[in-house]
Amino acid sequence: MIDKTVKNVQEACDGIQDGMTIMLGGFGLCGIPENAIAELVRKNVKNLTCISNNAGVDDFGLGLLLQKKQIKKMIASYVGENAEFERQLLSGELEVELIPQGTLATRCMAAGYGMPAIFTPAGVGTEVAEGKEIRNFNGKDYLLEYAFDSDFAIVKAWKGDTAGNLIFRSTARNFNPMMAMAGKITIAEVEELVPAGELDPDQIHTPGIFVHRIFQGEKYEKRIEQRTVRTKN
Amino acid sequence: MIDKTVKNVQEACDGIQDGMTIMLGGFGLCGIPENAIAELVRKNVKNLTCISNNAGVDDFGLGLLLQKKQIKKMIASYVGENAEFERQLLSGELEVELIPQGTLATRCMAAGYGMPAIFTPAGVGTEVAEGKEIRNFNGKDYLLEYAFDSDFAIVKAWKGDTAGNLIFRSTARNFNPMMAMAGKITIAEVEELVPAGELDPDQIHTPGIFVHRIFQGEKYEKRIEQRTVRTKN
Amino acid sequence: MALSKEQIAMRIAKEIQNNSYVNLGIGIPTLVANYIPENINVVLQSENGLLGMGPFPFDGEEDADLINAGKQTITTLPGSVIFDSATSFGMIRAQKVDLTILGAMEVSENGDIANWKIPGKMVKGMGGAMDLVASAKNIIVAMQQVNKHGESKLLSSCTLPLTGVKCIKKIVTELGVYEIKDGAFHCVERAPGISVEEIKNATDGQLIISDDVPEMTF
Amino acid sequence: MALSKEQIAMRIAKEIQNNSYVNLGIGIPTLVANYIPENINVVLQSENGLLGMGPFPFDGEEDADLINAGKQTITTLPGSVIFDSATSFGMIRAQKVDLTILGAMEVSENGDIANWKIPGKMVKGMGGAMDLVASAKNIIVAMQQVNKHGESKLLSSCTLPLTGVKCIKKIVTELGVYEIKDGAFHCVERAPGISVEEIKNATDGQLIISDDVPEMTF
Repeated sequence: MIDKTVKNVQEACDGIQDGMTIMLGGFGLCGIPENAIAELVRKNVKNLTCISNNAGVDDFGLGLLLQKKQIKKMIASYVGENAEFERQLLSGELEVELIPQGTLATRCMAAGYGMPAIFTPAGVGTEVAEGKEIRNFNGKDYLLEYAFDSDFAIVKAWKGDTAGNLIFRSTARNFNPMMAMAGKITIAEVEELVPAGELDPDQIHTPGIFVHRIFQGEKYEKRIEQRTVRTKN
Repeated sequence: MIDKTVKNVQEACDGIQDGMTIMLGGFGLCGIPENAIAELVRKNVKNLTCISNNAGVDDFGLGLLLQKKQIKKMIASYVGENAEFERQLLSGELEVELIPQGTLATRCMAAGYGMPAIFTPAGVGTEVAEGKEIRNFNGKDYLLEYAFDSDFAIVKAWKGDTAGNLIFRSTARNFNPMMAMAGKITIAEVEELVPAGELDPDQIHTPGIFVHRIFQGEKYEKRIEQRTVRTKN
Repeated sequence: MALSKEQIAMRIAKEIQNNSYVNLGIGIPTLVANYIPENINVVLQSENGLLGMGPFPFDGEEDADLINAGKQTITTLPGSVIFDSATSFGMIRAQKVDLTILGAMEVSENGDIANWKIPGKMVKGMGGAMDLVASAKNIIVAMQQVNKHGESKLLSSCTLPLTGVKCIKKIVTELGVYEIKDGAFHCVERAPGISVEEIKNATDGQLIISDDVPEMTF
Repeated sequence: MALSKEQIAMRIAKEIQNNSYVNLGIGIPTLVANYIPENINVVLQSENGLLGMGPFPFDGEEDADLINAGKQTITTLPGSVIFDSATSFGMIRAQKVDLTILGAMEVSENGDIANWKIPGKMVKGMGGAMDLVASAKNIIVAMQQVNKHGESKLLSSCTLPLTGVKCIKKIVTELGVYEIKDGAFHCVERAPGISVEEIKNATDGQLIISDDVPEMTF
């Protein structure tokens, strides 16, 4: 097997530079690459274009990069819950491209599957369709949407092995598998890194061929955005 | 959960009629729905269009349907190893459409993902491209290929639960997950059917929403097409 | 009297078929889950990647890795399955989800819906709403029929940026139940105590209503 | 002397880079696996859905569920991973596989390849070959340079139905090693004891060869 391990988050993020386009896995604060985000803050790379479903909250997730004004453009489907984001957007410091969530997921998937474009009905007849090619199949209109082109994809998995194979846990899976497939260089951080051979080949979500660098994160805060509970009666 | 179990293979195959288009999972004889194929033979439905990567061997797999001349048209990527197939083809009794294996897989996937068509470079400049739309993206030509439209998809999994969730074993996975997603009605036969809740939600390959009928096969012969071994020294 | 949000949810719950897969949006739609009859088998889809959404966890048992599309901590049920977001929207596009229930700011008489953007206000994004409305076989909208300025939100055409076109088939508001067909809102039920006149006053688009439209029952 | 099939495989094995993912076709390419140096990390991809193909199983340990693209019983290795066929061809199309080695009936001087169909004969199908040649970053063809009638299979243009166009970069035959560029076969090595004259006679398409082309070493 090919050993994809790097010794730490610094080595994992080597080569990420100002002005690059980076995909980051996660849905809300669930399944986000916490350690790599912290390293991007430390490196202070600027003018990033970030492709991620959400933009974090003020003091966590991508919000940390926003605080330091490292993000030039955000490509996301939902960006609420973030006052600093709103301030930068309204002041014109930050550019935002909002795209439907399924389109976001599928444009990542297209990149990973070597498909230059896909067709989706999402957004037909809305401002999302402006300037886009529309095509009718079997009586229904679809938009032509292009595969994402990103310099790095940064994903977070639960377990990974030294060959780069990844397993996700629960809904922390979300966008991570597609982004892992889509990066020119894919960085995976995992809660537990095990030797190749410890994971069941049938139970791996992301084949290691898609992962270029893997490391075990130092710690995971796993902040909860909406703590909703019921009480035992 | 919605209970997808049917009591036997007869009930599972109910409604399959002459002239229908049926997808069948498997690669060679690996991961084929043995029990459903036997039932199709017993029902003696005719003039079927079968979408499957291969056409079985003379006395097993889809070869059993060929023996009884139940297949009108075969859509496959590789159809060797079958003398009766060759005879019917040369005599004009059987129609064959050969398509690249990745195109076959991806046209199934497109159907399952609600995408009417996909782009692939496979077959550009060859007779596979004849009559097809060619489109250039970033300097490379791609063919537009349409999602498959099938009446039934019949797949074989290792384990399944009553909610229709499926887990495949080893390379018997192959085309089964995409076909499971692609069928208007999807029939899954499994080696072991367990109650909903016994499978780990993180380790299911095919979500039950795609599966309409599930049953435990009576027996599995699992014939090996090319037995290759080495000897212990 | 106009329905409360809970009553709107309760009325919508009656629309849910046995053995169906349902996607519930944020807001009133989320409340619908509380009123699904016990004898009805419903599997809730959460578009971030879960089929078989269970209730909120017990206090202290929250799992940060297990949330719904509203980012709330939730639980799974026996038979639940997790998948990635591409598969999730794949099943939505392929119409495997039987019913989508979502909120709206405006709906037009031809079934257009606007629910994601108010020009001049901070835009949070469409999330999965555009994918859902573009593909769902059956969509029910849960909404207030009249805004806080007393203006109808059932319009001849939407004034806000659209989320989807010609996709809404049924609406349940605080005043009534409407089916959309042939370019009109067909009022099929009125809220208890609400008059035909009140409904007419609260509907801006083409309305079809008979004087003896039945009162809804719960 | 012309190379044996084993020697062709042996020579191709030298082309394999450390830490690479390789797809081996049926025939001579399959033999390449036997000659990969021990100090080289290579992961073999089998397009039916496996990365990390291991050797044949020991007698009695065959698993009908574990086969390669040639339908042979095989084994996995530590770090192996199984996936479905769509993912498999996804990684092929996305050029994650570094090298593809496959057989051919004909190759043309501009890199076209024909290896799936002989008109008038039973056609078995292209399997995954068209997908592989259309997408692979790097393709090496293993083939006999001359057919049984003594005719060259390195042609100015293919006579058989094509598998892919302008995709082949390197060919290893029983007579030599050829790089394809600028519309010609550039002979970069000759088999031990094979003369430049013999290579010229066995090449139909445009050939670039120097009189002192080196003999290959193993």
